[in-house]
This record gives sequence, C-alpha cells and structure tokens, in this order.
Amino acid sequence: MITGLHLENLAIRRGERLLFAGLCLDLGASEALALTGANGAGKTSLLRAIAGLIAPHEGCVRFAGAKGDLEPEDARSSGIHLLGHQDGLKSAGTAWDELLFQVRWTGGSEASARAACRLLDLERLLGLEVRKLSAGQRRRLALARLVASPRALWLLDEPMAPLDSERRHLFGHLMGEHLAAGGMIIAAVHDPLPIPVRRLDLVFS
Amino acid sequence: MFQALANPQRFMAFSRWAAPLLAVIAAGLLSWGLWLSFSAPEDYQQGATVRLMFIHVPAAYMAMFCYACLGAASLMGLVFRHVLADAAARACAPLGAGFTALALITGMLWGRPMWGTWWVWDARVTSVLVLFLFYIGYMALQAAIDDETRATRASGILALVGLINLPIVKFSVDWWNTLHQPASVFRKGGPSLPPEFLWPLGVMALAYMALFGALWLVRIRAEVWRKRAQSLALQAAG
Amino acid sequence: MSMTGLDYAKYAIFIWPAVAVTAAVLAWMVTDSLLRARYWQKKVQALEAERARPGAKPAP
Amino acid sequence: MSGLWILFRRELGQTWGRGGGPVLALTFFACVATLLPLAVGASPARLGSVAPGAAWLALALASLLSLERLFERDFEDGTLDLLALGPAPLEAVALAKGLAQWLANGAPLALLAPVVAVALGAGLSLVPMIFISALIGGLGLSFTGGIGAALSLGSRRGGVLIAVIVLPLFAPPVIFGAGVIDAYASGLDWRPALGFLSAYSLAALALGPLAMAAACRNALS
Repeated sequence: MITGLHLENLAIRRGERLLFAGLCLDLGASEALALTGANGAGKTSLLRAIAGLIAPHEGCVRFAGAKGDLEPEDARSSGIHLLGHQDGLKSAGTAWDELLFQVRWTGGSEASARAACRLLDLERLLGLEVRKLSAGQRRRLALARLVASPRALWLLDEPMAPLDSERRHLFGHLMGEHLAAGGMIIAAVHDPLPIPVRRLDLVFS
Repeated sequence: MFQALANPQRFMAFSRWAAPLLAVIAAGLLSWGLWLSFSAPEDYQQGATVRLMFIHVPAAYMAMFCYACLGAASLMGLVFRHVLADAAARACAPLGAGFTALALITGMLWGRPMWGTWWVWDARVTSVLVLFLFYIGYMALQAAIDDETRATRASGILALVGLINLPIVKFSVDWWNTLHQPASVFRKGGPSLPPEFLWPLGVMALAYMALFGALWLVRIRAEVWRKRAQSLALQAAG
Repeated sequence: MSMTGLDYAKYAIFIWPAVAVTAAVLAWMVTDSLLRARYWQKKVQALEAERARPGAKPAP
Repeated sequence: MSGLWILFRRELGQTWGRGGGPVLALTFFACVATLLPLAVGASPARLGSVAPGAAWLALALASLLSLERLFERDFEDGTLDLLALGPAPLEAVALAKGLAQWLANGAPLALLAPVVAVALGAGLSLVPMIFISALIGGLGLSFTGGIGAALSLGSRRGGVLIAVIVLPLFAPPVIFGAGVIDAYASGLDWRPALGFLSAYSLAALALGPLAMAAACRNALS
C-alpha cells in the first residue's frame, strides 16, 4: 500500500511547451491536495504524470510504502485511482455491468461494489444503460469505483463538477473517510473541496 | 563520432560542410557512372537495355538501404528519445519512397523489352512493391497524427514492426514465387556479371548512396531548423 | 554500335524515358530537400532577428 | 490473473456485441464473395481456380473491418486509462484484446470461409483445410491488425489509415494461407505452408502485444 508520494524536481512538457519545472512535493498518508491553476496550467498533465501515463521531462515520481520505496509499476497497478473527464463507462452497457467491471479490474469485489452503490444512492439506477443517466448520476457511478475498490491514492480531475450540493456534501464525507483510513487525495479543482486540504497552485512557467 | 554528432549544434556544424562535400562526391560519381554506363558494351542477350540495369539496380539497393536507415534511426529515436534520431527518421522516409518509386518505374521500363510485359509478379518486384506501400503507410501515419512527438513515436514503432516484417514478406514472396513460377525469367547479375558491367553498376550505386547521404543531411538540417522555428514561434507567442 | 552508344535503335524508347524519370525523381528529391532546408533556415533567422530587436520581449 | 480473465470475458462480450459484432464482418465477407463472380465472370473453371485465393483475400479484408473499434473506443472514453492502471501490464491487456478479437471475429469468419470458397467453386474436400488455415491465419491477422489499430489511435481518418498500414503486413499470411489450400488441392505437400502460416501467427501472437502496448502508451502520453 502506498503511504507517501514524492515528486522530485518534476518538469512536464506537452509538445513544445514546458508546462512547469522544478516541482517538488511530498504527500503523506491522510493528506489531501487541491490543485488549482488556470486552464492549460498542467493540472491534468500532472495527475497523468503521477499515474505514469505521461513520462516526465525531468525529475521523477516516487511512491513510498510501509517498507521503503515501492516499484512504480506495482504502486500504480494496485494503488492508484485516476478519475478524469472520461470515466471509461461504456454508454451501451448497463450501469451495474460497467461498474462491476471497473471495480473488479481495479481489485474490488462484487460485495464491495454493492456496498458502494448503497453509499452513493445508486441502487435504483443500476439496471439502466449508462447513456440514460444524467451527468450527475453518471459521475456518481464513476465515483463508486473509488469507494468500492480500496486504493490508497486518488487522483481526481474536477470530481465534483456535475454533482449537486447534496451529493457534494456526501462525496466530501467519503473523501474524509478515505483520508481517515490513511488514504491520499490529489484533486484538480476550480471550486474548493469540502475537506481540509493543502493547496498547490500551478502557474504558467 | 556518433556521440559527438548527437549534439544538434555539433551536428549542424558537421553537416554544414559534410552535405556539400557529399553532394560534390555524388555529382562526380554520377557523371563517371553515367559515362561508364553508356560506354559499356552491349550485353549479348539484353542488348542496349543492359544500360537500364545501371540506373535501376542501384535504385533498388537504395530502396532497401534507406529502409535500414529508417529502421535504425527509429530504433535510436525510440530507445534514446533523441531529437536528432527522430529528425533523421522523418527525413529518411521521403527519400526512401523516392528511390523505391524509381526502382519500380525503371523496373517496368526494363521489364517491357526484357520480358515483353510491363509488370511481372516476380518475387523481387513484389517485395519492392510491398516496401513502397510500407513507406507510404509510414508517411501517412506520421501525417495523420497531429501531435508531432506522438506522430514520430507511432511511426517509429511502425518502422520497427516493418523491419521485422519485411524479411518475412521477402521470404513469403520468394516462397510464393517458387510455387507459382518455377522458372524465373530474370537473368540476375551478381558475381557472374562481367567487369565491364560491374564497374558502372558499382559506381552508380556509390553515386546514389552519396546523393542519399547528402540529401539526408540536408533534410535533417531542415528538420532541426523547423523544430527551432516552432519553439521560437511558441516563445514569441507565450 | 558506336562507342558513345547513343544509337539504341528499338530500345531507345525504353532507355531514355527511364533516364528521364530517374533524372526527374532525383531532381525532385534535390530541390525539395534544398527548398525545405532554405525555407526553415530563413524562418529561424527571421524569428531570431525578431527576438533580438531592441524592445522585444526577452526570451524566457 | 483473475483480473485478466475478467477483462478477456468483457472484451469477448464487447467484440461480440459491439456494433452488430461479427455479423457486419461476415456480411462484408459474403458481399465481397458475391461481387467476385460478377467481376471475373461466372464460368466455373475460372472461378474454381481462384476460389481459395479469393476466399483468403476476402478474409483479410473482412478482418480489417472491426479493427478500428479494437482500441479507439477505449481510448476515447477513458477505458484505456483505467486498463493502464489495472493489475496487468498493457501488453497483457493487448493480448487479451487480440485473443477476444480472434475468437469473436476471426473464428466466425473462419467458419464462413469454406462456405464462401465452396460457393465460388472449390471442391468439398477442401473444406476442412480452408477452415483450419483461416482459423490459424485469423490469429495472425487479428494480432497484426491490432498493431495498426493501436498505432492509428488519436489520428484523423483512423479506418483508412489502419488499412494502409496493415494490408502490406498481411502479405505473408495471405500467401501462406492461400498456399496451404493451393498445395492441398493440387495434391502437393501442404505441411510447409501450414507450418509457415502457424509460425507467422505465433510470431504475431508473441510480438504483436509488445507493439500494441507501446503504441497505446504513446497514444495516452
């Protein structure tokens, strides 16, 4: 399990553009970080670099475990949830089938998927095809996978955007529980998160 | 030398005199080769058409040689992620496609008097045609992806896949040829070629090679400048 | 058959087009490469002159 | 391992159900076979001589059809991100996808191939050999084609591009596949051709996932 994240002197390039350089960051267990910054500042790129989808131009990403550093591949294959604008839910599948696949693929079980659906008030929607869900319902379905399969580091890109205030409150509560259990959260946000967080503001270099 | 040239600045300084030098060598070899080609005696079987060999066979060599260069540059680009290797791969493909097209066209013009037909589905011809399609696919892939880094890497992977696949294509086509055309009409040159033919062939092959070297350097220079212009334009905008 | 070998009788129709095609393709490769290089070199020079102009934004 | 099995079953279901599944490719196969007599004439002698080859050509074309969907949808809707962060490396993901593509697309096509060949005038004795060669060759076609599908991710005009990239790569399996049937029909030794075809398919099975994974990583980056 990941108990710490260290970014060392990280620089990321997209095409010809250097988004940022010299980024150093340490995140420990039970800590949350809110990434802010203008559009194009590199919030999504930073999340994807931590997830290993983008190779950093300079510097490195390290994951700490209980007994020293973890292999990045191992840490990523069993310790990271990445939820971006694309949620990977196939619009033709039923909500339950899609969620169950995502949960099992990321290491959860059918029982934990059921429990997550109860928590997020999704039970009535499970028989519907994903394309029939509203944006808010669909986002709740995507969030269910975070709750259902326990992974320490949540990388979230605008997780709250389509949710109404009541659900935001609920999700804030779930994030709080994740942190209390020793998890970590990095979220790219425009609005403040309903939990105590550190802030990192990315500015154009 | 490789290490030294990996630095773009040093490469630019080197290619600044190397490219013209190679061009001069190419021009000299080309004139010599052409003179040799046209003063060579006629072949007792092929007659005057033997002269077509001197411009056709080197083009076919170059078609394969360029692919080897493309594959090597792509491998370096993928492994070391070096800008110059990427530039070299990009610069190589159009030249390779040009030589391959040349080999096909002059091959057709040679085939008509030799075999009495413009096109023969001979093993060698078919392999070169597949090679040509490969170059086209490589350039099409590169052109179709907007992000340049990604396009270069994707086409680099394709070049490596092709490098593994082309010998298989060659083998399969040879095998297919023995199945369908037991007796080859192709009177191949090779060691049995008399020296009066070997000389023009060799000189022309060297001339093509030098020309390719010069043009490759020029095109890599163009790629380096293009990259530089792009980053300058971006700096000016931001 | 003369030593200069320019009387190819019935094969001239194949040999000369082949030579012409070769010349055309090689010439295209040469001009395209040179024009490309010159175009981008000019472009770089123009952009660098722009940047070096007094009062222009300094490079980051 | 169980994660990979789940993925494989899902991919199988997706390939089977996605956009009509194999029905579209099968119909395309039948259409090409129908056009052939219209193009070259219906004389049994002429058709019979090209039937095995034509069946193989149509097979190669038909197996191109569903390739565009192999990675493109997953790439666009974010599934590929999820797959990259799962318990198995992308190479294994590509392997599962390729196998599912083969079973859900290649196998039905292999079942139809003898029917098409017989309709075009091939002898009934060829039926088992056509099925076997199409099934084995289909494995190679799926994995080679998958490389093209992964490489063209994020490009404009995916479908045509895949065809242009992949069809030159299809030369060996088409040669060996049609060669098997040809040799068998004319009473020659067909085992070398079948051996070459199997070797090609196995090589594609082994190397294809590496190239597909590299291409997917490149597209995601």
